Amino acid sequence: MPPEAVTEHWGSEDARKQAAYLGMWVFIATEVLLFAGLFTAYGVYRSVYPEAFRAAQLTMEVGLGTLNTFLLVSSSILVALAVHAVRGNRPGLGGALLLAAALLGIVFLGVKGVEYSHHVREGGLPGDAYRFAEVPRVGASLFFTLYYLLTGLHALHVTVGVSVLTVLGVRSASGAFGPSYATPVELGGMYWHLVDVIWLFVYPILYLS
Amino acid sequence: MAEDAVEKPERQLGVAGVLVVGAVLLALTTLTYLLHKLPHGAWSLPVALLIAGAKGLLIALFYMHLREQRASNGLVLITSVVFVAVLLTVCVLETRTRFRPTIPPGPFPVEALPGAMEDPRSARPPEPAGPVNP
Amino acid sequence: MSPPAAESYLSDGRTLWSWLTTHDHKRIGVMFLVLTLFFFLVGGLFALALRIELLTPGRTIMGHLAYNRMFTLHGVTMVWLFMIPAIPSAFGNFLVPLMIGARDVAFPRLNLASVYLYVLGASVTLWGMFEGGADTGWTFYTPYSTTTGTAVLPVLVGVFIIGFSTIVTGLNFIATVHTLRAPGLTWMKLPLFVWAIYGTSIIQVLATPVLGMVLLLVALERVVGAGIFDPARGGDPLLFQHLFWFYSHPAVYIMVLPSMGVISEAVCAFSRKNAFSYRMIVYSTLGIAFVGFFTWGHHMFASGQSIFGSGAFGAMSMLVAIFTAIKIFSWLGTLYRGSIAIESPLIYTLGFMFFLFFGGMIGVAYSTTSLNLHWHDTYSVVAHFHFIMVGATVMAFLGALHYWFPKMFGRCFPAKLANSAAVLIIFGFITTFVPQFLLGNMGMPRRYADYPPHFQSLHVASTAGASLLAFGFLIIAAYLAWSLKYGAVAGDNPWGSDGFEWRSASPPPTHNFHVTPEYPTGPHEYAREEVPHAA
Amino acid sequence: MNELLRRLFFLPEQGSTFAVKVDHLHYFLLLTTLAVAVGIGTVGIVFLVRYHRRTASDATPRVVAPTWMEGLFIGVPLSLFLLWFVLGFQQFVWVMSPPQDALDVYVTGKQWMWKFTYPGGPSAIDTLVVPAGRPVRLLITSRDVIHSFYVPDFRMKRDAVPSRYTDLWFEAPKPGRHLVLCAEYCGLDHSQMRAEVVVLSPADFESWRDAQRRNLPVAALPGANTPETMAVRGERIATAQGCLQCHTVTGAPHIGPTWLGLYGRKEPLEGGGAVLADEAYLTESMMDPLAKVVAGYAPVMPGYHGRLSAEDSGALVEFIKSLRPLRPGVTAAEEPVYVPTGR
Repeated sequence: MPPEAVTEHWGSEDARKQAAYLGMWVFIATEVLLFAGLFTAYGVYRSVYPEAFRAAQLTMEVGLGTLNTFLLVSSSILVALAVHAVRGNRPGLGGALLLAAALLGIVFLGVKGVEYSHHVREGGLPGDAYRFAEVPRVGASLFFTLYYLLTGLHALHVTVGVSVLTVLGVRSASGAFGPSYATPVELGGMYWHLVDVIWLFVYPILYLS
Repeated sequence: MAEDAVEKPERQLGVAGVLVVGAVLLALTTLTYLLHKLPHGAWSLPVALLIAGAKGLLIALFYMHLREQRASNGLVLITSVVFVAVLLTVCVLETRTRFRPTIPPGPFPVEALPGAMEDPRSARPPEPAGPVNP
Repeated sequence: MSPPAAESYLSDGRTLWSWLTTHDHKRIGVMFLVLTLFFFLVGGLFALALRIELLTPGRTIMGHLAYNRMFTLHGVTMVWLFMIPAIPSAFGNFLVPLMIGARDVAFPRLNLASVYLYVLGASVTLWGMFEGGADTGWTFYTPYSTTTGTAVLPVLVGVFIIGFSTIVTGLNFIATVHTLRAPGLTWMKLPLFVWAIYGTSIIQVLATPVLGMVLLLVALERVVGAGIFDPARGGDPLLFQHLFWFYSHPAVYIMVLPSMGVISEAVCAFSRKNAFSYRMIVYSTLGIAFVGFFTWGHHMFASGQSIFGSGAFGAMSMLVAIFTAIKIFSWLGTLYRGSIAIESPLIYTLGFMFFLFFGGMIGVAYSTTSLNLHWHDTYSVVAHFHFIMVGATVMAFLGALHYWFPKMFGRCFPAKLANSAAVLIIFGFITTFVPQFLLGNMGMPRRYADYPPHFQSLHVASTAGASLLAFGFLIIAAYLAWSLKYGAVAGDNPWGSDGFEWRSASPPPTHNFHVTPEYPTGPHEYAREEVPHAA
Repeated sequence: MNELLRRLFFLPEQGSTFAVKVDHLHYFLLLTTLAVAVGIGTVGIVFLVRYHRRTASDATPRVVAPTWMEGLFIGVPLSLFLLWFVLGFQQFVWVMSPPQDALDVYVTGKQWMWKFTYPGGPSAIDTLVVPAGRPVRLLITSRDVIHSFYVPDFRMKRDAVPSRYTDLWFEAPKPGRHLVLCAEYCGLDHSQMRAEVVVLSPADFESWRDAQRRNLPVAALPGANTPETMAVRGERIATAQGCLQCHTVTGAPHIGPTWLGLYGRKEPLEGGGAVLADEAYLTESMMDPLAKVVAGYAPVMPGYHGRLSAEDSGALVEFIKSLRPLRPGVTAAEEPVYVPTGR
């Protein structure tokens, strides 16, 4: 029905790509601000209850946390390689790398689950359920509540990310993407890197110092 | 901005570049962990966050392709980070500068936590403070 | 209803299904318009009930609990179901692609999704209303909101979902303005309405997630006792206020910035002049969008916030006020030496400028911190934000509705009747809200179902004004509904406006333009030759 | 002039030293606003008349604001705003910094009443008695949700936040009575959470406080005639009858069981069995205390049969009913001892 002179939805390929990237970045900005509330709560309560937070932090399992950090960073490297492979017209390799990254994500979730089960056994539960005899101080329950909120929300993002990577990996392996159409892989990769970067900030404040 | 190309393919990383950045990321992660092992004091948090920030910057620039894209995309990220920083800093500063008894937990003793209540449910108010549906 | 143009977005598929599955930004805009108007009616009925209850001290028509629920629902409905989506989602969706010469917004499917998210969120909120409704006020202050026995949860969840709709709309506009401008349409030629929507979108995407998190924390506190804001666990209720206002103060600008965009368009179109200072309006729009984020603590001067915090937030609030002042002067300047057509949108524009100025100046007074201690949480605040929200935003909304009614539906409305209704609305508004300023000065706190008798006379005056307002809205609803079917055919550009949206047919065809227009100049360049100011 | 403007703007009486200061800023600001508003309105109308559309094709010139005018539009309001801010913030700092010699009074808000406690006694419900001409510092807290202590005549308010103290100070120059309202929405009867500040001359204040400390009934307060609720009346009776010498309202057991959360509780009885502490049991225990003694307490309570009217005992039951624990953490905390730690 529309006459010939009407331009296509995207005036140009450039516009399509830029809209995709910009949209993704705006989405990432909203994700960053979603976590902002929790980081702020952490900052305020840490400054108010320094000793309780320190004591609670000393009971965290740094080994598992560090393992998880390495898992996510490695998976990020795999995703970056996958994007490179897809852009270089090797979607099969790209798909395999994406699936490997998703696998690392699943391992991450498993480690997280082990950690949670330890906390549950010790009574390091959020809010009302807090019954952790080792750190009975006021404020420590806030630390644990924030711990669950931060890692829980992050784990939710990891779960979404794993699903996205799996779908992209399967589609890439079946040849859906290539140098001319790599945008979904790039965007999915950006999302996964975001999940990684958020963890890079969660890790030191909860486990290290 | 319109003259600015959407993508600058010459800035894309090769496999070697991806691996080098990855190696730096892994090295920084190890560094964070090792610093944690050393005896550390008040500076440990800022240092750890600085390293995390460096890692985040590397990932954003190279893995998230900011270096290959228009400046406006980076501006979006910077804006969000600045807003988080402002929210966090202002809230912490405001809390710390209050009239002393207004800073939590206030001069009130808060209940001793473990074993204080046998049933965690008892910590909830026995009934809502407001009226229940009439 | 048979649209005058042979081929328009309205005639492109007439089934309900074609509307429910449309990706056309214009149809989505119209859907939002219908939905927001419905909730404006709902919220307005709540308001009327509140005003009737306040006619007398003690019980007039409802008890305390009913009153508390009613003002909460009035606030929730008006803020999240009407104000925030009204201009950006309805008029923004309809007009932004038209104004920038695009076929549609950047992500049409996401755009449709935002309608359904809104409907879902609104339904959950409505369900909460039928469950009895929350009685927390729209601010959900803890620890009251975490302990009260009313149906807070569905309202929290509903608002949470609507937040996603807002974010999606904002994301869409940002991507649209960045990537879909027609060739030759540079940033500094963009219509001011587009700038306003762009600024609004920045706020929407950056502020709304924080609200989502806050609501989530309150919901978790209610459901599992998370305890982040629970003083009994060492938590801090003031932190809730910080996080809440970090969203909700910028949200005020989500409500008012688009209306400033509408006024910038209308004042140019109806005085047939270019904007007096285009760049000041643009920069102040962006300024409001950014500095508006750093002023949230001026809602907390009396809350126990530190002196340092109050000082910093007070000073920043003064800066934000400047941006608004600049705009008002620029609009006034635009009228100078124009050819001013006295049509209903222009009447609303004049009302808008006056109310925005007055309400804004009271906001400046609050930012002086010391005066705030008297006015905080009194009717003065109620009057202040109603001056901005009703006096400015609703006036602009009505102005937009009248200005773009021919654009959207291809019909004219009875102009004389519209002018009288506009005057009636402005008069009713003044009668409703000026007494509330005085009540605030007298010290009447807000959210009072009952009040000491010495406040009564002003309350009666305010209720009388509210009934005038309600009458005015009824008239408008009646003649606009009538005009949809029986109004005179408008033609493509009934106002003779040089706004970019008028370059397509009215109502526009599905893909907006048969030929992509060219943009040698910015919008509203009516004059043929440049005349220096002194002339 | 002051009086005229105060009435013009519907401001209430100036009951504190701060009110006088802040009202002057108020006049300055509102008069400027009104003047500029009139100016804008006039300009708008003049333009409307002078430049209204005459023919459908009026030509208009292209007018663009010169830079100097833009600068003026930014500079003039900005300097005015900053001037106001500086003036206002000076007052704000002054009113937020209590003088050293202020009289301290603890204020506790709870749904929906105000309680005032003087260090060393006494305490009062819904009536705050203060001396004229002396700074008074209120240390405000809440038992349940956020309230806000608002005295329109003083032009000031401060939120009462649970589990912490906020402070507010004022100096009332002359004796009088001022309405206290709750300005932060706090639930069902928010609008009826009222109290009164009674300002007495210093001599009257001292004699009032002495009388209070010697445990005279609250009704002796000069001019106190605020209507009491049953629970408030119950608290007065409990004090007057000496109930509170053996029963605490804080959750701590004393000679007798605490009243906090007593109502509706299953109490184990001395000699086995249990009883639900309802109206019937509470009234029975006042009249015939030894009939059912709670396990772990000595049977030492005197009977009040004949010493309490039916109304009084009803009021006492209402008072006990009103003492329900909202949060274990808060209620266990009694009136905490405030240690002035500076700011």
